[in-house]
This record gives sequence, structure tokens and C-alpha cells, in this order.
Amino acid sequence: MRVAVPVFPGTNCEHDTVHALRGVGAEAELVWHRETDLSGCEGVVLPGGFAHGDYLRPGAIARFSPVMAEVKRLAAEGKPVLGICNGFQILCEAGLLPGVLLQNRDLRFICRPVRLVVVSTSSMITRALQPGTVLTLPLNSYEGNYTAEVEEFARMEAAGQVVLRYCDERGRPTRASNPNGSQGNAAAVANSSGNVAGVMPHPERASERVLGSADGRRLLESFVASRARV
Amino acid sequence: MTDEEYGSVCTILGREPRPPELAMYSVMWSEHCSYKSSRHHLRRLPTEAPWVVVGPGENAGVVDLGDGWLAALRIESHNHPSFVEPYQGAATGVGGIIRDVFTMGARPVALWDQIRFGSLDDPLARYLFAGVVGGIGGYGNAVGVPTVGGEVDFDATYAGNPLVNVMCLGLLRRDQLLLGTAGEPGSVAVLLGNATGRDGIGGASVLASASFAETSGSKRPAVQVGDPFEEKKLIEACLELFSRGWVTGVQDLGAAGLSCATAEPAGRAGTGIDVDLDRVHVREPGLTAPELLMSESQERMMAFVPPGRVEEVLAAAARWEIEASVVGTVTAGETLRVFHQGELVAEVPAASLTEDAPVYQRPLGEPWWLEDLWSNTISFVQPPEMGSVLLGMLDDPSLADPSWVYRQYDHMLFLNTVVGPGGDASLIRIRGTEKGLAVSTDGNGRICHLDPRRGAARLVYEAALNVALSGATPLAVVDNLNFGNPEKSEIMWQFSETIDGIAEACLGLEIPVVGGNVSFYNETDGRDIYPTPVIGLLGLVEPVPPTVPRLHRGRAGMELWLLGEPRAINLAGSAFEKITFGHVGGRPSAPDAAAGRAAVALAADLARSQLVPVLHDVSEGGLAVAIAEICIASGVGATVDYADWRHLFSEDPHRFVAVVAPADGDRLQAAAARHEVVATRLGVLEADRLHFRGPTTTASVALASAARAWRGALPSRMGERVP
Amino acid sequence: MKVTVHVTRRSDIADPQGGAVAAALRDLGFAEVAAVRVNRRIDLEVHGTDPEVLEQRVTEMCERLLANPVMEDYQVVVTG
Amino acid sequence: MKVTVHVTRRSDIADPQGGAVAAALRDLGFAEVAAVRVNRRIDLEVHGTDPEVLEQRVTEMCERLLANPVMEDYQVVVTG
Ligand SMILES: Nc1ncnc2c1ncn2[C@@H]1O[C@H](COP(=O)(O)OP(=O)(O)O)[C@@H](O)[C@H]1O
Ligand SMILES: [Mg+2]
Repeated sequence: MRVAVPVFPGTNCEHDTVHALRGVGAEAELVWHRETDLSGCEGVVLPGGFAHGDYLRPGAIARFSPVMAEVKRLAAEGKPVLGICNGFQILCEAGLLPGVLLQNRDLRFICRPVRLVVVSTSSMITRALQPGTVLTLPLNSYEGNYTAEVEEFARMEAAGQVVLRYCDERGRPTRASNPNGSQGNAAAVANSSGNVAGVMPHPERASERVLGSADGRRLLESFVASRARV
Repeated sequence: MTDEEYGSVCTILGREPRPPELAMYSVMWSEHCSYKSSRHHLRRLPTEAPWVVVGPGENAGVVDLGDGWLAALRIESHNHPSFVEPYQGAATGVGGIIRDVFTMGARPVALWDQIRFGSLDDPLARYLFAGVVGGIGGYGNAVGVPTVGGEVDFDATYAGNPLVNVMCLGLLRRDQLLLGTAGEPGSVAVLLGNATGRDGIGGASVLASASFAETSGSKRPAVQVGDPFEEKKLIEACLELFSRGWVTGVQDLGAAGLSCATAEPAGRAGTGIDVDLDRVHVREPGLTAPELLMSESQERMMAFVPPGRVEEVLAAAARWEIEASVVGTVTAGETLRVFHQGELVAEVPAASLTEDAPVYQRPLGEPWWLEDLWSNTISFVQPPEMGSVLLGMLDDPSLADPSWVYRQYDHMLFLNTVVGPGGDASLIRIRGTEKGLAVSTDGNGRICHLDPRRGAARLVYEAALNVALSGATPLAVVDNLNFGNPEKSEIMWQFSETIDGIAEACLGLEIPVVGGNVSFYNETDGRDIYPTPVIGLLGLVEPVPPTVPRLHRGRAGMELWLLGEPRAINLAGSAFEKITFGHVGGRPSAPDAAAGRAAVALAADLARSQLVPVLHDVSEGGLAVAIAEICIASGVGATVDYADWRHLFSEDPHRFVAVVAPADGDRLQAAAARHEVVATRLGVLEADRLHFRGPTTTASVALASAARAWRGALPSRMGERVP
Repeated sequence: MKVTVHVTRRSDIADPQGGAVAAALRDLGFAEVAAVRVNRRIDLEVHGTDPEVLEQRVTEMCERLLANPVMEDYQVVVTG
Repeated sequence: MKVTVHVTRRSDIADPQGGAVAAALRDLGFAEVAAVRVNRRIDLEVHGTDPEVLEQRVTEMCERLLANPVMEDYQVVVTG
């Protein structure tokens, strides 16, 4: 699977993302944000970082980068599009995913591993997993507090668009296990057709045991496998 | 600038300087840029070893890691700017140290911060602490260099003068190494990055080269604001320019801005340079020549480019979306000429700005208070109540869990952090090789105050032992020397002793100093801080052991062993005396080169052997705190026997704790014997209490209470947010 | 000419920063503080002479970039 | 009562965020944008009735917490 990893000025997880994608068998390559042609690509992963310095609002300026027109086109064609951390913020700003990411509840940057439970398999990153599976992934963000309008969020939950929730060691999405105040402990959400998803913790940082966890690989493997299904 | 220095300028020029010239000399000859008080002492540091590629004198030290890999390392302070504005002061400190490292052609791969404040009971200290941590994280996270370790310390000595030091490590291939030299006549100076504004005019000379009270209020330069976004683009653009071979020399713009970035490279190349200030891209109109020469606007680099490559360089800069302008030409001869609005406004011998800077051999005097301090020891009529002492120590912000700090830092980017913050040393792997770099940074103002020479030497041994606990062999040291007012003879004495202490320990370990930084005038209202050298030490481990000993790998039933002198009872300068009695006195014990080397060699052997799941050094807080930390991390209690309660709190150097399965005790002892290190069985990991048993006293603390105290110390004090 | 844009977070969207500031103020003894919202004020210098055109253009800037309609309202004030 | 505090970064201090927003606006075709500064506007609800006392108290809040005197200016407006 050929996956484009767009690089905005200020992006910083691009090499890690390519490394992890290659580790699960994808042909991942970096594309500069001025690129206007992603025609050979079968999927996109928007990596983490601070695109355009996160100035104004994370993702606010990045959404206008030329490459985003192509990302939208691929999304509309049903190709898998994943945003990780800052990439998630960009997808929200670009209107490809509902909701926004506000500052963390405690107004502090959070860098630590968190537990996540798979609550829906209707997105391309969770399709290959069992509901109830608990994963450990590093979180690394200041604006990771997912928020949508109440009715919208209820609709998303009903439609299986909330795909991962922060949880405790037994897989329960408790208040205490919610690191940043996200609505309904949402850590990853998808669009209604499941081909566009945003995840706040970093799967690429959990793709080798020596670094603490390899659980992120499972999400990326699911992403890569999804080509066949959509 | 003193009258005498002004006289020297007149002698060099053969006339009175013009304002832009005076501006250049005054910043370049400031304490901060010229090291005029310290240079004469720094010469005593050992700086050579076969693996040193670049020693002190360049932007960063560079050492050879084998197989074509080099590491660049540098440490720097941003103390005064962080007191003025903690967030931006710390942020721009991070930006500056990163530039020093990629100026060498290296990709910056990791940061460490060493930060010191007054007591957290003081709202000002809390404000500064929160701001500094915010600034380091805000800049480091966004620029994309993980902060993988550091130190936090709180002591009243820093109440009026916090210390903010930052160290950066970079990696490069041998053929990527670049130096800060202007190159051949005809080379073109291209200024890259941020537009120049009136930021921090005179910052180097004013803020970092005079005491704080003298610079209060309106005399302060405008606060410099960091822009990690610009720096990120600058890193990527520069690394591309370098890898294409389009740049022959490069110099960052830090203290003294454009003056330094033209004079130093020309001085190093033995050339002259013509600079046209009208070509400098500016943020606001109307900057004068002295302002343009002294501005400390952040995120700027000067690249020296062969004339045939200028077009390519400008095009690449545009592609990375950074501004670039051709501001000068390297000339034959040795004159630095500056043009502004079509006129020649400065004409000085380039090298005179650096090489002819004054060197002071300031008077040294052993402090009058030292003898009193040494004899001021506590004599204990009866042992203290051990359980509450231990809980009090675990709840002390300087000893407690620092995760409140490092969770605000991205410490995982680049997927190389095998061991991140929270252990004795951080361990970074070099992907695609079997190599790992273990790094530790250590400071302790209290023991250095009691004996600067012994204190500084002990820090070097401590840092070396820390990297060895990850299996690494020590390779090189950088030092950040934070001191009071050098015009006082006691301070210069402390400084001189510190240099000798570092030099002795480096000789003892056969490792060089490859760079550092000196920060003087850390005083407020005449009160100098404790002499506070901070040691950064880089070690190489190859291959990286499959499992590196970690604090959390202890299990019930395993044994606790002490490696090193078991009967140490020197409490001078200990955390125990400070925290329990508010006492700082006595004379700390001296390090011992043979014991120091043996401990390092044994620790590295054990770490590589896969025999010991946990290794931890005995430092601040002594054995009691070291064991408590292992127990808290592993989630299991311990029962430990001791002969004299003071053994639990002594901070004598060259000692560490190992945890082994009972069956492996013999092998541990055999390894220790091979290195002639005493191994003493202390007790076992078991149950859910920290249980220390002595002949007359015992301490028994529930593990859960100990963990609560240790984990809660920082968050509970920082609960109230002061934006 | 100078234009100020006030971008305020919609009242149904949480404002953790505002909450923290309110708590900190009360801690400092300002017990009278009932609520705080931290908003953004963007000051622009724009070439142009016609205030009406200006207002319209800046409104367009808000729609496209300066405010996020999911969580923010905005107000454009031409100040001269 | 309602009070608005305008906290603006001093003009001699760089504002990278403002610079980035200006560049983004120009990229979007708003060529007329000369400069942008991103500032803060803090909206408070405060118990009290006397506008003068209010203004004085909020000024004190600015001095102590809301503004950073080394890089920011502030202005207090009692809006009713
Ligand atoms: N305490 C020290 N020990 C060893 N070298 C030092 C020390 N202080 C400064 N140096 C070296 O002197 C050189 C000049 O330092 P400095 O002027 O601060 O550099 P920069 O302009 O890059 O900030 C550097 O190479 C630095 O490593
Ligand atoms: Mg430098």
C-alpha cells in the first residue's frame, strides 16, 4: 500500500511515522505540504507535530496547505486517511472530522503512556481489532481534549464513530483514566464511513517492544489492511 | 566597558571607536562572550583524548563514536533571562543550545534541562518554576527535539536567582562536520532565518554580565521571544544545505548577534569580512547600525557559501519557507568592515574582537567562612525518628518524583529513547547501529558550597557512574559553571577550585572536557548563589544490552545489595541534614579516583551482564532514598538491616545498589571482587513496607505512604496554577 | 488602517483556561470573581481606505481562518 | 458586572504568532494585510456595583496575574 505522509512546516513526527508504517509493510513516503498531486497514493497519514507552529489554533493554518485538497479528494474517494495527534487536529479544522480539540483540562502538556479501549471497529484503524481490546499508547499533546456538540457527539457514539476511549487497566472509560478532559473519554474518532480517523495518542511511538509497547502496530496494521475493504 | 578596556580599543584602532565599533567591542568583550574572568582558569581543564574530534572553542564539542558516527554536545545557561521572563527565557535558552549543536552539522536529537529555584513555598519560585518548565516544553516539544532528562533542585540560595541550564546532543556522520569558519576570501555570508528586530539589544553584556540588581527595570533589554516554528524550519533548511555541500562554514547568531557571527568566523579563518547592514532582513524599520550589530533576535544563522552556490542556497531557503539575505563577503586581509546606508561605519581587525579581548586574573581568596562551615557539624545525641525523616525526605521537592516536570516534555520523539527521564541516565539508541548513548547531568550546589573542589569532582564521578549503570563507558564531559560575582575573591576562588575538581576527576576517569559555559554574576542584592557547576556526561554503550537495568524491575524475593563502601557516615552537605534540620555544614568526603573508576567499571559490567534487573546509584538522600525509589517504582516493599543509622543517609560517592535474584548473589559478589569493590547484602524486597532495622532504631513506613509522599510532592505544591 | 477582531469562545464550549484564571484570582483573594473567559483579540494593520470594504474583507478572513465556527464567534471592529 | 481586560504584547516585543497569521492571510490572497498581532482579551464577571471600585480591583488583578508586566500592556474596560 502506498501511503503519503504530508509534511507541513513544523511537523515533527514524519520520520517516526514513516518508520512505523514501513514496519507494517506499507510503502510510506514523505510529501511536502505544497504538493498538489497524490494520485499514486492509496492512503494518507497526517503525522504529529506543530504544523505552522500551531499558531492561532492547531491545524488552522495547515488546513489551507495545497496538499489538503488532495487529502480531501482521497477521503471522498473512500481511501483511508488517518490523522495522528496534530494530524487529528488538522482533520478537524479541515472539516473532515467533526468536533474540535481544546486545551487539556489541566492546561498542561501531557507526555505519557495511556490506556485505550477499542469501542468500535467501524473505522479503518480498529477494523482488525476486537471490541474491548485494551491498548497502551503514548499521548503527547497540549490540545488533546476532544469536544463536539452534545447532540453531534451522541450521534457519533450511536454510529460507532467514537472508536477508542481512554480507559483504566480493566478497559473501563472512567473519569480518572481520562487524561485531558475529552468528551466521553474519546481518544480516536472516525467519520461516518470509517475511512477517515483521528487518533490523539501516537501509534507510531508504540511499535516496538524496546520502546515500551508495540500496541500501536495493531492500529497501523489495521490501517494498511483496510485498503482491501473500502 | 571599563576605561581601561576602552583604552585598549583605542590602541587597537589607533583612534577613538565610532558608535557601531564601540557597540561591537562592548558586547564581544563582555564577560558572557569573552570569558575574560574565566578563560585563564578554563585552560586547566583536560580537553584531549583520541576520540575528541572538536574540543572547546567551537559551538559544540564533538566526539567520535566509531563507524563514522560523531556526537555533538553542548550545555548553556539562560539564568538571567529566565528570571526576567521565565517562559520566554527558558524557551530561548532551548532555541540557542539547539542552534549551537546543528551549527556543527549535527541533527539535534535530545535535550536535558537542569533547573534550580528557591523553595516552592514561595509563590515567586512556583511562578518561575511553572514558567520555565512551560518554556522548555513549549519550545522543545514544538521544535521537535525531545527532552529526555534533566534535574530539578530547590534551595533558598536560588530564590533571587534561578538557574536554567540546557544541554543538547546532536548526531552526525563524520563527513557532515562543519565548523564556524568563514572560509576562503570571496565566500558569501548568507543570513538565514528570522528577521532582525530590536530584541535583546545588549542582552549578552547587560543581562548575563552584570549582577541582577544592577539591571533591574528599564535598563533591561526587551524580552526575546522564541519561535520554535521558525527554528524547526531553520534546522531542516540548514541540514539540507549542509548535506548538499553548499556551505563551508556556519555560525549561529546568539549573544552579540551579527557582531559575533561575523567576527568569530572571520577570526577563525584568519580573513576579513565586509558586512552590508542594509541587506539584513528586518522586522521593523529604522534600526541603527549598533542595533543591527547587537540585536539578539532569535532563530538566525549565518552560512558561509562559495559564490557559485548562492543561488542554490537562496532557492533552498525559499523552499523551506525561511527568509535569507546575502549580507557580506569574506575578504583577504583581516579587517571586518561594516557598511550602513552606503557608508563605512566600522572598520576593525576581525580577530581583535575575540582574540584581543581582555583576560583578567582576578584575585582569589579562600572564603573566610569556610573553616567555620567545616567545623559546623551536628552531633547527634540520639538518632532521629527514622520513619518521619524518610517520609520528609521523599516529600522534599528536590528528591521527589520529577514526573510533574518531564510529563510536560515530549521525551519520545524520534523513537530512540530506550530509557527516558526518571532513571539515573537517559539512554538514546542510534537506529541502524548497535550503539547507544547514555547521558547524565548532575549538579549539587550544597556540597560545592561546602567544598567546591571535592564537590565538583564528585559530580563528575556521579555522572560517570550514572551512565555506567546503563552499561556505558564514559566518553566526554561538558560543564556549565554557574557562579556568583567574579569580582569577589571568594567567588573566583570557588571557581578556580571547581575547575581543579573537574580536572582531577576527568583525569581520574581519563575523559576530556569538550565544552561548557560559564555564567557569572548569579547574585541578587549582594547575595551570591552557591557555586553550582553542572556536569553533563556522555557515555557510549555498544551493543545496547537487550534489557537495560531499570528501577521498576524489582520483584518480591529479590535481594538488595550495596556495591561500594558500606560504612560511610559522612553527612556533610547531605539532603538528610538539610531537609531534616535545615543544616548545611561540615566537610564533604573527598572522591577517590581508584574507587571511582572501579565503581564505574563494575556498574558497566553488571549492566551489560543481564544479571541484575535493577541498578541505582546512591546519591542525594543516601541509601534510604535510593532503596525507597526502587521499591516505589517496583511496587514492592523491602526489609533492610543496618549497623549505624547514618549509613542510610550518607552520600559518600562511588556507591550503588543492585537488585538480584537470590540465586545470583554469588555471581554478583564474584563480579564485585573482580573489580575490588565491596559487595554487601542489605536485605530483601518483600511485602508492602519499607522496613529498615538497626541495633537501636527502626523505621517502618508503608510503601503506599512513601509512594504518596514521593509522587505528590511536586503536584501538591504546584496545584495552584500561577499563569 | 487598523482593525480589531474579537474572537470569543462560544459559551456552550468549555474554557479550561478561563476556569483556571478564575480559580487563581479567587485564590489571590479576589473573591468577587464570578467567571472568567479567556478570549483572543487579533489586531490587524490592513492597507486600504474604505472602512466598509475593509470590514467585509476582514469578515472574510474570520470566516476562513481567524475563527473556528465550531467553537468560536467573532466580531470585527474597524478602529481607524 | 462585566469587565473586559485587553492584554496586548508591547510593540517592541516580537510576536511570532502574529507574523505567522499575517503570512497565512497573505497566502490566502489577503494581500492587503500589513501586520497582525495576536493578543488576549479576558472577559470577567465580577460581583459588585460600583464601577470605580471594580475598575480598581480589576486593575489590581492585572498587575498581579492577568498581564505580564515585562512584556504586556493592559487596559481595563468596565462594560456594565
Ligand atoms: N566551563 C567551560 N568549560 C569548557 N569549555 C567552555 C566552558 N565555558 C565555555 N567553554 C567553551 O568556550 C567556547 C565559547 O563559548 P561561548 O562563547 O559561550 O559559545 P557560543 O557563542 O557558541 O554560545 C565554547 O566552545 C564552549 O564550549
Ligand atoms: Mg554558538
